[in-house]
Amino acid sequence: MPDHPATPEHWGFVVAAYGLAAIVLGGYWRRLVRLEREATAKHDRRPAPPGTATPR
Amino acid sequence: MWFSTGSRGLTRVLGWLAALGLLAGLVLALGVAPREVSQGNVQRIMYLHVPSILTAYLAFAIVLVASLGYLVSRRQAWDRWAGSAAEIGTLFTGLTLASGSLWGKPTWGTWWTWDARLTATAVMFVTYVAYLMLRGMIDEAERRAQLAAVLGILAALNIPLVHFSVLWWRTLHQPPTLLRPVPAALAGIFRLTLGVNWVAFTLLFAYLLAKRIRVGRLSEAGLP
Amino acid sequence: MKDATELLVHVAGLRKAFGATLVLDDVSLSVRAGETVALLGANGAGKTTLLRILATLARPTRGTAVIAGFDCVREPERVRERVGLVAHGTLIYEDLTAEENLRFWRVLSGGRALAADLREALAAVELEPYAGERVRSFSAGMKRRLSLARVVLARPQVLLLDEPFAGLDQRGKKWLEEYLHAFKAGGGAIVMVTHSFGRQLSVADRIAILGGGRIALDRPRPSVTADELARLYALHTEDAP
Amino acid sequence: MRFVRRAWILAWKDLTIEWRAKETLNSLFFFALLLIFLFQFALGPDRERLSAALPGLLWLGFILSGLLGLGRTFAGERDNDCWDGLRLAPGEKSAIYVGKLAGNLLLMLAVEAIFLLLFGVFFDLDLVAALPGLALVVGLGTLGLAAVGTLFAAMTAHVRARELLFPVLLLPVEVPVLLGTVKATEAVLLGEPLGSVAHWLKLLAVANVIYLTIGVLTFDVVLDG
Repeated sequence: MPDHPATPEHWGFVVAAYGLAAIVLGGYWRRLVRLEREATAKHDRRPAPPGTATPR
Repeated sequence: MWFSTGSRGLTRVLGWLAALGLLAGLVLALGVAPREVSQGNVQRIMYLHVPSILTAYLAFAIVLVASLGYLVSRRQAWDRWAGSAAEIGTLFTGLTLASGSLWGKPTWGTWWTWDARLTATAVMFVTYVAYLMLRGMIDEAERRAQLAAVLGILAALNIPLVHFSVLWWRTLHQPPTLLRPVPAALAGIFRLTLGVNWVAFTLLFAYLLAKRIRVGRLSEAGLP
Repeated sequence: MKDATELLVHVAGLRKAFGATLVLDDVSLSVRAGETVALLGANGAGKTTLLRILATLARPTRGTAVIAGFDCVREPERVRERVGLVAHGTLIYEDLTAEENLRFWRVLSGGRALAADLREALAAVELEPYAGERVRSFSAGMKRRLSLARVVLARPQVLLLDEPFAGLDQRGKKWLEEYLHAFKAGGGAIVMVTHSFGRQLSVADRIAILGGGRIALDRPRPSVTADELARLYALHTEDAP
Repeated sequence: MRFVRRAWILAWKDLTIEWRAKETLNSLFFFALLLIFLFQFALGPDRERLSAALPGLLWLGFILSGLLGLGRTFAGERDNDCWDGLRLAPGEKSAIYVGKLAGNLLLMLAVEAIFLLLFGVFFDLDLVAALPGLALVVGLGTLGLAAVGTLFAAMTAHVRARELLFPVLLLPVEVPVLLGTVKATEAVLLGEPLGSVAHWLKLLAVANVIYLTIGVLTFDVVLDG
């Protein structure tokens, strides 16, 4: 570290904050990707009900 | 809604843009931006904390508009926007609280301070968690959409009330802390870093929203 | 006598889906003033759902339901002023007296609760002696009759009946038959959901069978003998979901 | 006119049934008494320490008893299977909201009056001096609670875990009302002029306008279930 800092470096807290954000957002993204794959698969396999209506 | 009518290509582009933005923001926040004089390194958490809350406000504004849209048109697409935006908005509000707490520990010595802005964010968080619980507890799509729309409007209009009541509740005892969005005397580099991160977060929000809406539409697509 | 040709109930291309299950697929039905349609169908064929849509309690996924010229989805309040629904729920508060129940529903429906009218309605269903007693002490048959009195008081143009004779005591059944005939003579339209092929059908001008999500059969009652009806019923209801 | 008559008949029905059965009224009075003991046991008998928290305790009692009372707004309709009846009765559905709201207000104010009496006795408060100011604050606060509480009671009337969902929905939304009423009550009990908390009273008034407007405008959608 350059000169003796007046305030402690606290890099731990900074990394923790960004790390947590990465984990949370990354986890949510992975969940969305998984859900999307499942929904697409279920959607393609599902025979369209007779005369599927356009959403009202 | 052009946005959610399956333009997968656009969503993927959005995803890459968000990723690039986040990377640039991270490099700026942790590397390029100098250590802030008075607060020290921990001030770097600001580049995460402020964009999170701004994105959350954007999300809840969308919930308000989409809820009004649903009540007027009764089209399910509006409800999907409201539900998806609320879910992601709550996520970003949670991140705001977490980063605020991680910022508070070295600065205040405590994980949580009843600082006006943090308190207002916490109230908003529990309000929208309750919104998500309401959505989770109602199975019939139309009924869920109706009730969620009413709560989506009430919760949004309540935000200013919460803001002022918490502000007065705290200010009489203690002036609001330095966690103001953009500290007045911010040099260019600080402002740039904050700006880039804000744009990156907004892009990320848009990307996640598009994906979440698509999931919602696909899982309901089987229904006439 | 209302103009006999006026269409009081008009249902066209009605669809109703709960989640992925399609309860009503393409239902069309018309009932004129003074006409009564008995609606038969297996359990789950969607009879009650159709009545709830006509009574503005449920919203169709597609198609239109019109009562006395008013669309059930767009102008529910106008429809509610003209429709009397008698369904499984008796819509009665047990801690109120018989008369108080009638007064409550009458005023809540925007009417004036004149004591004379209330007593008259109670007398019609032979409940006048019990006017001041709390409904909690009533028998099931008496509660059903009070529920009918509530509808009589509102003087609807269209009656939507879901198994109206079920749960009625002898006195009630006799009275209901007379009231339905008088209601028809007065130009009212009736849609009556029922399971029985017996005497209750005598009030019906037409018989319709709901099967496979649509009206599978709609014939004038006199043209259908009892056993023929039984055969047609079996034919059209074995594929009910 | 008709709107008022319809709202009135609904309030009359609820209050008549409540007066005869008295189940909610009695249990809430008893609940208020229990809360007083609870505060004593939880926070210790030392009156000095409690006096600072009195406004907070008072409103905590109001909110907890309010939650119980408001949660049962549509219990009568549920038990008697009359929910559809409310929908079938032709006319402005907001009249039903106003009728139910009026019934709830009267019920809550009755319980709060008793609560104040008990508080006066147990915490040796001079309520008479503070009465006019207190009445205004309690009125504004209770209206704020009941306006949203009545709407959320209708929303959760048919939800499975409504006893859990109702408080979870109501409490976060009522934070501004809670903060406002506690601060205003604090000033009133200290004998300060109402002017010193004018901003809080304005906030409560604005909140009530917002809640009532949303309640009236959206009740037919909420009842539509």
